[in-house]
Amino acid sequence: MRALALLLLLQAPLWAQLPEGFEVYDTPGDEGSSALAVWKALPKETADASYVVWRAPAKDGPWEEVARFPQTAGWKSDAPQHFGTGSGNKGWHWASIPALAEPGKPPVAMWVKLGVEGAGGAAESAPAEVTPVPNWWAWNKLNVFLFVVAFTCVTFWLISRARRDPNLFIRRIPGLDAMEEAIGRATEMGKPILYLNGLNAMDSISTIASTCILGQVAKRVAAYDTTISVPCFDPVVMGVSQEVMREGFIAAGRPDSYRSDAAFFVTSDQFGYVAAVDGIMIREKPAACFYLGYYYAESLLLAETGATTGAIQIAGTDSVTQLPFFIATCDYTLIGEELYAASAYLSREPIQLGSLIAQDWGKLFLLAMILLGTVVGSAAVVFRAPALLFLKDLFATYS
Amino acid sequence: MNTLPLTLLAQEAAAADPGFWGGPGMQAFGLWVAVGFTLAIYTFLYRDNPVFKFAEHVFVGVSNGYLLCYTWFTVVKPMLVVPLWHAIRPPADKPLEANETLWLLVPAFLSLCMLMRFVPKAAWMSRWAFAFMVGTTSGVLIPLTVQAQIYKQLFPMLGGFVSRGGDTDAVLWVASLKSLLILIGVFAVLTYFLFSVEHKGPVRVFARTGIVFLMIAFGASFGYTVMARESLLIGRVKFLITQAGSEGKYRTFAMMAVVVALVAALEMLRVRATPPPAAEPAPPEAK
Amino acid sequence: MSPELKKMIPRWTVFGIIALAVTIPLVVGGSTRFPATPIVRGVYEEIEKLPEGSPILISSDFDPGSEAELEPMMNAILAHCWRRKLRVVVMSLCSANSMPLAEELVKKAAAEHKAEYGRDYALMKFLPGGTAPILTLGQSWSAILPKDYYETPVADLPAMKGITKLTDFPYMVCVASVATPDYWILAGNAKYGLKMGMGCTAVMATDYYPYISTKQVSGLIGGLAGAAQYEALVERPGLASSKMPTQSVVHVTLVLLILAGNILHFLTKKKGSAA
Amino acid sequence: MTTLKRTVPLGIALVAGLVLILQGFVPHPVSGKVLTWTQSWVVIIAGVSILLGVGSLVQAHATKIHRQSRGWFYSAVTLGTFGLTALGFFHPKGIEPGGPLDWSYQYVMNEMSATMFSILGFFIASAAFRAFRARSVEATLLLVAAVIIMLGQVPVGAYLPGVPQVATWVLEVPTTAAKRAIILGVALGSIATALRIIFGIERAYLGGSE
Repeated sequence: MRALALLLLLQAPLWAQLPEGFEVYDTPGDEGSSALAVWKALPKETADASYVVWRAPAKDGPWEEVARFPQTAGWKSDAPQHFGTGSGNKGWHWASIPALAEPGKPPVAMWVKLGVEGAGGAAESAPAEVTPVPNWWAWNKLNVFLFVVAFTCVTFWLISRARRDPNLFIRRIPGLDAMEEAIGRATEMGKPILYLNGLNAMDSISTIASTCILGQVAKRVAAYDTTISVPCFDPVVMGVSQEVMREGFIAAGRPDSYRSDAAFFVTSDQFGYVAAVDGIMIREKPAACFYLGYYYAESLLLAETGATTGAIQIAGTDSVTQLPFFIATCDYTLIGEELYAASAYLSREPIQLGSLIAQDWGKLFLLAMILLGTVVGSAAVVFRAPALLFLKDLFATYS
Repeated sequence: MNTLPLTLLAQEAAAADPGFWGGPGMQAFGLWVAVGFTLAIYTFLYRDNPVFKFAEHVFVGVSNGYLLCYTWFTVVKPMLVVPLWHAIRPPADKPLEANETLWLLVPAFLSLCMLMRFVPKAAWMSRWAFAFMVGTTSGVLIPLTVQAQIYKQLFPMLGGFVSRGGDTDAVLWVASLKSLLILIGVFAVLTYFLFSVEHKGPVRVFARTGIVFLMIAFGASFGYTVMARESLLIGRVKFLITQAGSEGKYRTFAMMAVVVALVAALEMLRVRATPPPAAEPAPPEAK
Repeated sequence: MSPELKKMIPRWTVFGIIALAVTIPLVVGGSTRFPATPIVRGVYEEIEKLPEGSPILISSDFDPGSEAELEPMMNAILAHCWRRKLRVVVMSLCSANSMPLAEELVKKAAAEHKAEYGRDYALMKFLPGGTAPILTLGQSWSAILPKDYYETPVADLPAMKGITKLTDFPYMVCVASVATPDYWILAGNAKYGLKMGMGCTAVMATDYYPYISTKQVSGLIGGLAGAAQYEALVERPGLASSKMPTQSVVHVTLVLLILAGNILHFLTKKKGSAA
Repeated sequence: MTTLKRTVPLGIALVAGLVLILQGFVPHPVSGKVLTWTQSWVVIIAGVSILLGVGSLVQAHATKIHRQSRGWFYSAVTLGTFGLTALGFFHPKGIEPGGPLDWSYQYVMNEMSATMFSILGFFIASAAFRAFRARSVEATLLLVAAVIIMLGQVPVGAYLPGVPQVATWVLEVPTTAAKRAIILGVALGSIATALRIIFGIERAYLGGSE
């Protein structure tokens, strides 16, 4: 049987055709770990026949197979990270060839050849040389880079505008107005305020935002002469909270009433923390509980316990999963980015408000894109004009 | 946790030397402790009481002790102390890669800065470490967020809402309508979040629509979570049930009797000790 | 009775009803089957597609608190992987407690499937730091995980053969009770193009629906219901399926409680307005 | 002194931030190394800082015991159990199975965590009972969506006509839309906050604005 197959193979006229446009080049925008091979599809391709790609350290071998797939697979359009989403991808195949050099070691040249294998026979292309080199710039992330640059510029421009004209309009955020009220109420009742920073570490934007708000809260707490306690989940956050509060008390002109043990560490175990904080709530009966930052499952354990003590509860989180629980149990809830806006809103500093408006510009840009995309994109489908899908190309992320 | 992993652990422990802590004695004792603390925590459902308070304080103490050791064994020792020690005294079989290890002096220095918080006069040095942590996070986050959150979420909305399919490649009305509603929803909710525009006129209409979408979404997430929360409760109740039978040496019943008796006794003491609540001024009612 | 205690009565009633609704069906017992949705199939089919002997990465990102919800899911996925003869590599980004738990669960499942440590699966150490370790693993596996959970060099493990960086895994599943799927999506998928599926607690599931429509995540197993569906797919009814009757009772009870609450609310309101 | 206290940290944040933004666009292995290193440094610093937390804890409870203030007995419980657990450090097995640390993790921490977590099963019910009242249009929407999804989640729901379909629709359309919008907003907000930090506009974390 094997002999027969061999015979057939030998007898078969070698009309296995080689594809056109075979080309090998260094993968752009990578760390030098691979090269790309591309070639045009054959006029007749079947799932039984395969493309094979080999690599070798020298022109005459030894050859090592690095890719093999049926002719009906491996399209350029499957790999927008290398080739984009343009219509030029039609009818082209590609393969990625791993570099010979170890990661981080100097680049090494290699030879690559393409083969066709199928019932009709086999054929191989002439080898081509390529050296995968590490690149210094990821051009496929240009759209991301431009967004970052543009957003930074807009932010700075709006900040400088805000400096010139500090009377910026910011709509009311009821949850933040209520904070002031809650602090006042705590003062009247002579009861403490409980402030939680969330469960993320200092390297989370929500926690950073929360400590910034704590600074503003501390100023008011100092001015009203109320007590505040900040049980912390993370030791670094505790340190930052202490710094922030100290400065808040200094800014309010009452450095002497600042107690460094107002922010204290509980434990970094999620439910140990909850048990302890719930205990504090039940025993100290704070007049107001602020939950600002990132929360996990403990949100409801905290807020529901707080609700039974009769405290005013104000929450703010960008943790989408926990928002429903805060909404159900708290008096006010800052939703998502309102948390980030809070510090700017409370501080009323023009610089901060300027960057808040930059967020709005970002949203307006997104709204415009969605609107444009809806109109143009729908037209593309209705009138069967794929060229109109250009917006998708602009915002595609190639990773 | 149910009994299966414990029996499995027991087999394994038998293969290796179980030692005192892995031995059957400590295991059985552990289960008594586990059942006791489980019930003690549940007394919080009744109200705050000394039994819960005791469990809570044990919880905080044990978790801190464990986490301190854990961090040492998994982070500080292998990532900082051992490499630095090897830089001072290279082990015989490993030549020193000095230039790489010496970089560890940076986190070592910043860690020291952090610990300066213990010295009130030099506490400000911790700001250097704060700045490093906060700065690096912010930097890493910016490109990633644009790419993975903004662009990736925006992308599917740029192809319009009309979709075609089927044998005739006709417009799929139901799917298209669904996509259109999603688009309207995203548009409305984003409008609701605008800070610098007053919610008046057409903005108000969109913002109100946004709230409708938000409320449905929050309700849905709440409802969706019920199952998750109840499964945890089911898991715990299952544990108590397995420990209630003869296999579990009737631990649940025994501990339940102890915990209930303790709570009841302490409650009675408390009621006797405290004056009637009318003596306290009534706090203003929270809304 | 003091007014303070009187205020607690509705709460105690609700707690009591829930306790009964959970305990009674558990004592009675039973099991239900749940047909799979396309979203759950998204994970199943990707694993089904992997050739025999492929490595698969599982990020076991949950701690004991969520064990009850995620253990059945983890078991079903592991059963599937070993049935397909895949090499399973388990790691964790979640917390100090997550890796000991993963070890316990995986070993238990391995014993059941006769999977051998080192050959059919490997356990890695817990990596703190969110996206940071993923970013590093994408560059080089050995940079932060040169040794496995038991201090064996990774190079000595047949299960880790050919793995030098994250993308050497054709697929990964993140089973999480915390926000680690965000990290995997952000750093693993967006940065390195790692193909991934995920399983998570029901509470988190809705958050990740958008990532399914953007195809960043191939599929999602949500909570116990998802696990029950996966168990049906791998034809291995287990923990999740057996918990479904209790879930049904609790859900219906809760809906009735909400209805009762509303009726009471409107009755008292009417009384209030009439007075 | 102000330089050391204020300018240096701001400079550190600026340099670290800018370098890592650029890192995101540079695929070269050198840039990979920068990322790996800085990230592992953050892990190390966070690891060492646990001492800060423990210090704060011990100090707070020791003061309570020393002053014999109310509930000092419980502070003694915390300090005592903390000390006992930390003694496990000297056991040759460390945190490996078979040592005292693993035992206390398994039978104390693990069990109490799971129990505390499971209390949510009760709290979610009492929160729903209390908060889900059809007071306004918004509250009614919240209520109805929650009830539909609750029923759609369990096999029982499959027997109620329309419930599974409506539940899927709610998750696929309004929920997807709202979450997508929140994600977009949060993304913009976090970029804006990150920029404020890198460029020293937001410096509260260093203690105030002056």
